[in-house]
Amino acid sequence: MTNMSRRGLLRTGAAASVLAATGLPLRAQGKRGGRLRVGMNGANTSDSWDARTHSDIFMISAAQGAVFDNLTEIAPDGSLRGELAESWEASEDAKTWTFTLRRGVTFHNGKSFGADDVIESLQLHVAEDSKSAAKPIVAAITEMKKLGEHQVQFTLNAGNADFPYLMSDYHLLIYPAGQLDEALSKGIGTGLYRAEAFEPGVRFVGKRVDSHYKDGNFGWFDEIEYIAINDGTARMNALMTGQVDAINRIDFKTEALLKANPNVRILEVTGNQHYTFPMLTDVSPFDQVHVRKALKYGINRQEMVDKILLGHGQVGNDTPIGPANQYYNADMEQLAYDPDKAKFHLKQAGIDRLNIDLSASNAAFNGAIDAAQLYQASAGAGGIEINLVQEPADGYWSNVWLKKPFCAAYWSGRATEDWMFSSAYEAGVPWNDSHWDDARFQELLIAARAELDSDTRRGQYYEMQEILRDRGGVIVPMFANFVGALSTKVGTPETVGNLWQMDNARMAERWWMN
Amino acid sequence: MSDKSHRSLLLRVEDLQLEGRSDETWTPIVKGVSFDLHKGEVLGLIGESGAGKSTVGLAAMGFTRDGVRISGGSVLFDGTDLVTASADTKRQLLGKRIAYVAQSAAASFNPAHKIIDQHTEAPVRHGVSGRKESEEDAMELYARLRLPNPEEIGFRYPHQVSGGQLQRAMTAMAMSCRPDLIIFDEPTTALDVTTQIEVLAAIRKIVEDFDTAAIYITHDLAVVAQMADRIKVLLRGEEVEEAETRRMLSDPQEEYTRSLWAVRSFKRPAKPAPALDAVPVISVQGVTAAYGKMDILHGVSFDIHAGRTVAVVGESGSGKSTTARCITGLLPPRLGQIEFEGTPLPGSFRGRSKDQLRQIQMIYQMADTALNPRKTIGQIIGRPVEFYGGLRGRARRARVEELLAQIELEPSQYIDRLPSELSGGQKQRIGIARALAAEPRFIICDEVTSALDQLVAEGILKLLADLQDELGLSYMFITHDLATVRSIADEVVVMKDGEVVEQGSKDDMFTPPHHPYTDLLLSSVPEMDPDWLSELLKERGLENIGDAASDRM
Amino acid sequence: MTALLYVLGALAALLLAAWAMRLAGRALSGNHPRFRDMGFGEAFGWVFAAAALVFAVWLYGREGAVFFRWAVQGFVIFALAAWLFRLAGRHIGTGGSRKLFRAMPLTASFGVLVVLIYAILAIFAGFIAPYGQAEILGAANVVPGGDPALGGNPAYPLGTDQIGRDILSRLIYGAQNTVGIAFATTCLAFVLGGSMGFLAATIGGWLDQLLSRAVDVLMAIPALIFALLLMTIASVWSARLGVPLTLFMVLIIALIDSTRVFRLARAVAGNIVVMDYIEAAKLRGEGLGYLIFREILPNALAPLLAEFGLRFCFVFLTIASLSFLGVGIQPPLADWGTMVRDLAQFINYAAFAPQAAAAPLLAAGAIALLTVAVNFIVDWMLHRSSGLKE
Amino acid sequence: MGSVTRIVVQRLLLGILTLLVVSIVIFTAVNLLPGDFAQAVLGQGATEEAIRSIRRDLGLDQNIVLRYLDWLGGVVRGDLGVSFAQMNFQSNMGGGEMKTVAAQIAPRFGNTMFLAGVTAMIAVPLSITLGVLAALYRNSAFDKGANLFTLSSISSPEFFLAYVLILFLAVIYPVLPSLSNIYEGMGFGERLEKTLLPALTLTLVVTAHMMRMTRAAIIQLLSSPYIEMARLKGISPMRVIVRHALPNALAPIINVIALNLAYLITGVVVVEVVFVYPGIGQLFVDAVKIRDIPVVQAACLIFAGAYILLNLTADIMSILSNPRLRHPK
Repeated sequence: MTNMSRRGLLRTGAAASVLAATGLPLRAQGKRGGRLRVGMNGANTSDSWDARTHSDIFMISAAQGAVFDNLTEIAPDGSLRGELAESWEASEDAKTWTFTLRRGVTFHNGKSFGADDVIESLQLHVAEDSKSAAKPIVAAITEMKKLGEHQVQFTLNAGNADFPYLMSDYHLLIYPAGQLDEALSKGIGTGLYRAEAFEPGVRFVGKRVDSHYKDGNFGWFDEIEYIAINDGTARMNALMTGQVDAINRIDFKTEALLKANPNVRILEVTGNQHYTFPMLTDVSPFDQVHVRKALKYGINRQEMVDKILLGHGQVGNDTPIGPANQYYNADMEQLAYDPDKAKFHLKQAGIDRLNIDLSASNAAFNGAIDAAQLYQASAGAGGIEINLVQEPADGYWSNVWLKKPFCAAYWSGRATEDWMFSSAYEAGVPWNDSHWDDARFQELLIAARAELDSDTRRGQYYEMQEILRDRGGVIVPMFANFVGALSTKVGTPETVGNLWQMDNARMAERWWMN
Repeated sequence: MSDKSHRSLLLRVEDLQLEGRSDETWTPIVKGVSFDLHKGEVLGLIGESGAGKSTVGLAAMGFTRDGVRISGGSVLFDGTDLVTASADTKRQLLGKRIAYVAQSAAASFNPAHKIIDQHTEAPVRHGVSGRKESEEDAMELYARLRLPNPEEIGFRYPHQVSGGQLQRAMTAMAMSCRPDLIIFDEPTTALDVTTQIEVLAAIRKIVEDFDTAAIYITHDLAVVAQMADRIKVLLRGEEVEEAETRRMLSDPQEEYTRSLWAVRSFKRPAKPAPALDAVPVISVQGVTAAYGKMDILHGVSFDIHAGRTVAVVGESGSGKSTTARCITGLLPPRLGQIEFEGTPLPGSFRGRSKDQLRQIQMIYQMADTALNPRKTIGQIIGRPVEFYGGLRGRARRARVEELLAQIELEPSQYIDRLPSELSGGQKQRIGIARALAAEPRFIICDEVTSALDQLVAEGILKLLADLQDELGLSYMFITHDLATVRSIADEVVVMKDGEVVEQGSKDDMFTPPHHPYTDLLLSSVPEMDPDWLSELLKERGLENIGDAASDRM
Repeated sequence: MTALLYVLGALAALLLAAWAMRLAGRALSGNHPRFRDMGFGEAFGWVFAAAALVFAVWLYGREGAVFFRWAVQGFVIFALAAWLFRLAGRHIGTGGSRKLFRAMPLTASFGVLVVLIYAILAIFAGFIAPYGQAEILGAANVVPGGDPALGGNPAYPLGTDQIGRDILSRLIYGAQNTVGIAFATTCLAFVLGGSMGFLAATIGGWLDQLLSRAVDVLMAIPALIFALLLMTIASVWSARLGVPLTLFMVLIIALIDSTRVFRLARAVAGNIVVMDYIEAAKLRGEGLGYLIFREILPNALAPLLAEFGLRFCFVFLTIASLSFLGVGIQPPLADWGTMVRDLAQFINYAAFAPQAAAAPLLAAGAIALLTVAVNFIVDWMLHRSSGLKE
Repeated sequence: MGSVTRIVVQRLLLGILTLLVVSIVIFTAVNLLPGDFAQAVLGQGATEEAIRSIRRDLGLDQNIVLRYLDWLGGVVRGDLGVSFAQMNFQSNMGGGEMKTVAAQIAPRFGNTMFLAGVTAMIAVPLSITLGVLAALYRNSAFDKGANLFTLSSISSPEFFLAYVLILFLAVIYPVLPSLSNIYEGMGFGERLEKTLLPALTLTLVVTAHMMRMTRAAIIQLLSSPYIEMARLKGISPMRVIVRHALPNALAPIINVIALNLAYLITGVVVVEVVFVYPGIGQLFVDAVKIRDIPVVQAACLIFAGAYILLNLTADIMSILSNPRLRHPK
């Protein structure tokens, strides 16, 4: 049963503590005590405990990472384990999923946790008029049934082997049923930390609950304080002067100097977040595969990683599947910068010199303009003349992305391949930013989704990645690392989560004071 | 006014030299002045502007203004040399034993504090008397100085009290510690004649009452004649001569002194009256004018005929300048009209034609504000030449040079200078040249000599008279100085509170019987007779001079 | 608490020393007026200054006070340069300029020197800078200081930025861009605010009321915030019209700043229009243009010029602040405000890598130096013009 | 006193009118901003449907004039409305207690006022004392030194001063915290300590202006005849300045203080960013970022109100300090 979610059948799953009970020891690395102070950006005065509006590290760390729990959670190594769910099982066609819930869990206000809470919390996203950002994830749920006080059954409109993974999404927090108003305004969940103080855009303080089902495994700090520091310099300064113990997103420029400081260490992982240049494959000239290939060969990926990410990243291979994904095809042949091949493909397309507009703004990702300029320079050698159109940062996502035929964009990546593909590569979905509609690709996508055998699935996803590399309409030049810094006083596990910054935003659970 | 030189010596100034800073260097401004002052004696210091009289007056207190320093000599006050004394020592003397009365009381009273608080400050600070005592003393002094409501006036703020009264309150303040010496620095220069006489009387009375020594600084001979026991004349920082008052008046030794004495001799013969049917150049007809809702002029009418000078006299606020503004069109009259050579002029200057504008020119009181400081003389005079005459280039320059010659300034020397490089009298001449450049028929002269020293003023008056004869100009001469009226006017219009009180030929005006107001004005002009004030007071009594009399009318 | 006691103790000691100093001075100099007339406050001032000097010398000798040493050295070098410059000015040049230099205080000659240097840098940036402002060199992100141990490179003494542009070159080009744009903005603000102010003062009446109230409204909105708001709006227009955002910034800051100019111009002109020579010109029948340009403007020039210096500094700082907040001068133009923001990180490492921390301080210092210099000149001009009036 | 009251009432009415125009200007400007709340809040996740739904819920699809009048009506009744973020949150929830803009802004405004207050407590006495001393010892070494120092500090960008202070007082000699993350329920002492560094930065920014104005106003008065008169009465130099010069210099000094206080309340975004101070400036910038019009409007109204009120106060105090106006003839 080891590594069960990595291989073999994906039909069932269980919580980590169950595994522990069955004799697999989970190392208890930390020790209790202390107060963790973290400086983070991404806080806003309009923040609230409503997970439907969460999108940035500050609230995710505070909500999912401390105050609330999901049904499932993704472990640092990328495997899935239960959080409020004890175990789960799927029907053969992966259409019906039954979750058995953990017993004896109480909310911070004393209410005990049960099936109603799950159904009511998920209803927030499923509801017809919901504006939740997670609506696409749960849209497939056609029915939620309470089988018992601690058992829930979900019926989907189509099979989805990844359904338990989806339940770990940071939007899908479990609130107490019947007390939603209170829970949303005061932050009442089942997490390790009770919300002690919360000033939107300023700070969050959590106090460790006295007893919790994760006791002994997670949640070492007595108290945590998250401080909103949007200015990078101030954040670094706070760390250097010992006013916080950890910060997210450091400026790569100062890395060399930072390393010279013995009291600080850098926490760096490569995740799934990737920077892209999508082109609309149904718009001329991008509707020609050869043009797309020419553009793929015209970009110098390594230079981008070196200059835009200052080496803190990994070259991309024009697929959105990154190292943090299960079926990441690490052995696939890497696309390289080759102006001659670019010229060759242009000729194949019957074009002598290609003139195209590339829309970019730093709102797409930090350094997008610089990246576009680099692209402009490297593509020129391949006979492609890129005209850089600087777009206003405001309204970039509404007015440029999905509208301009060739632009810069950003994806934070998804925990599962299907989730990623169905967000942006499935024909007809709203965020399909390359208008991608490849027959074979779509066929594989549907097949893999409900495939419960992991080897078969792997084959399917590898092929999809190759298709995207060879014909896809999105150039993915690089995957960016998540880089944070911590005081040496803070201890972290050997394996740190790479789906998101700051140990998947779960530092409150997983870290400790030395 | 008896001889007091046998009394004990109070102040001895010996070879006092002062330097002033200009352009980062020190240049001498007073080059050795010496005098003695005995207890109870009054010394008059006179001289024209720039003679250094105020600087000497202040130095006699051991005080210099910023940018001035004592470079030599000594000031012995009652045995203490104020030049070398410590700041503390001097502070002990100032206000307590040596007091000061400044030219403008309105500016020298702190606007932020009540008069009485400023009055009691020196005695309380110097420990001469307590606050209560000092306040009572102040009221007594006010009463002696004939201030109205002596019990109450001290509790007002300076701006609530009239200029003449303030000047008397300042004299009282100087007296608050019963000093041995008071420096009066032109205390009546800024006042109207009728007010001046009151203040003079008050000062003289109090100095006599307390037997205080005083230095009386002024440029007005007639005034100093009333006040001083001895007179000292200064010229550009140097002593000219010093003598007992009567002797100085009757028998001046130096030529400069004699020329000063002779200033008032200039007098033009009166012209014959104009023909009855002559059309006046300017005819003011029943003009009533208002600033906002308040009427300032009430039905003013008079005529000015060709080649003649009409003097409009009256105290400040009588409406002289407002009448001028109506004529020029700056203030369109509410009722009545202005006729130029029989043709009514539009009320506002904006409605007048270029030629109508050209015919009426104006010369201002303050040459400093009347000449654009950033333009050369050539530009200032050249502009109307070009604007009205259409002359340009060489023709324009020739005309400017001609005009400069006309006002008796060497063209080549002055044409490229800026106004700041000229003396007061020269600036006023440029003002005249600018008016002449338009080749007008009629010129308004608004107090053109009141800011000038008397010798210079006389020169300007003579120039204006010559120009009138030469060019047949008509003048409207606004002034409060009856001496000026006497020397230049053909006709006189007396105004008070916006109305014409009396008008007629000059000879008629200066021969009794007068309108009571004219009489008051005439009688208030000091004369070069040491006994004039005493006699006037004896004749009329304190009730019938100054503001008191003026207000009753 | 103890710190407070220390401070109080030091203060008491200083007071005592001041008293003793004055007493000793009087006794030793035979009651020389210098000591005789010295107030206690003045004595305290001297003692305090002496103590500060001693402390400075002590601090200078101390290890670790790198920044203080730099500050002192910089101060001395600049003072010396200014002194030499003034000395040269007194002996070289026309009679007029020599006279000007003779009357010049050291601060003003410092100001003139700095402005000259900036002007030269700005005009000849292309020749002076070792690399181009947008030239992307091989090595990105070289740490300033030129110390290879810390990741520096002697070829780029101040390091390179995130995409490998030489910071020294960008600093030099910054003179061209930042100063040039600030200058253009200030000129525009003056043309706008000045002409409106003169019109309001000369014509008066409803026009004056209208303009003054409009200016009131604009001034009631905080300048920086209003600029931020308008810049955001302008970002759309700039993209739509294809006009650089920097041009909009110039317009927006000029508009906001012109309100301050308006007030001053109106006040100054208000004092001038009551002069008799304006009345004389009006009565002559002169037109509005002549009145404003020939009669009023020459006389308003001195205060306006002084204000120009101050306004220039404010505009300069506003642009720097906007750039700091990310909406100012747009890349790839080099600009000091943006550079400070980008390099500010290095300040955190001042404790053990002072050279690295110097980079952002240099860019910010470049801003401060120029504004100080301009202020000094303005101060001197004001002093001169007020001195001439006395 | 009647005329003073009349002037005050006049200015007050004018101030309200100005506020009204300011609100129109800001409303127009905010509505001209590219994108709207729906787009901003949804970001990359903006689908046509979601945007339309949010716009409908917030009334953004209504006529702009109607929206303004609606808002204005609320303000007149003392209701600043509810922020879009709150409204959006509530419309998700369906009912419940709504946190108004006023409740949202109040604590932030309190923080801003605290910072402004601490700064003013340091800067105002300091600059007036320095100004008086500089006037008293004018053209001395002290005067020149003070001039040099204040000029240098006013000539530096705020963030530069902030970083330099952080460098010296937090990094090299760590005596003060560089992070000013104050929050509700914090003790006064701690709050003060955390506020000190930003307050010092702002002190450096505003002192120069006030000090120079004080110095200039007093020096200008020192050449006036009544000061000469006071000196000729044998009054000590300190008393001459404090009793005779200062009361008359009050009007310009009060004006410059008011101007600087207004600046402290409205213009400290940069310092707030650098020190992570939760003031109203940050809130404003955040609100602009997500196009939360009610918050932007309310903040602007407060800014403009503070500016107008301070100017009005300065006017009134100038009037009160001027006996000519206090005691008309």
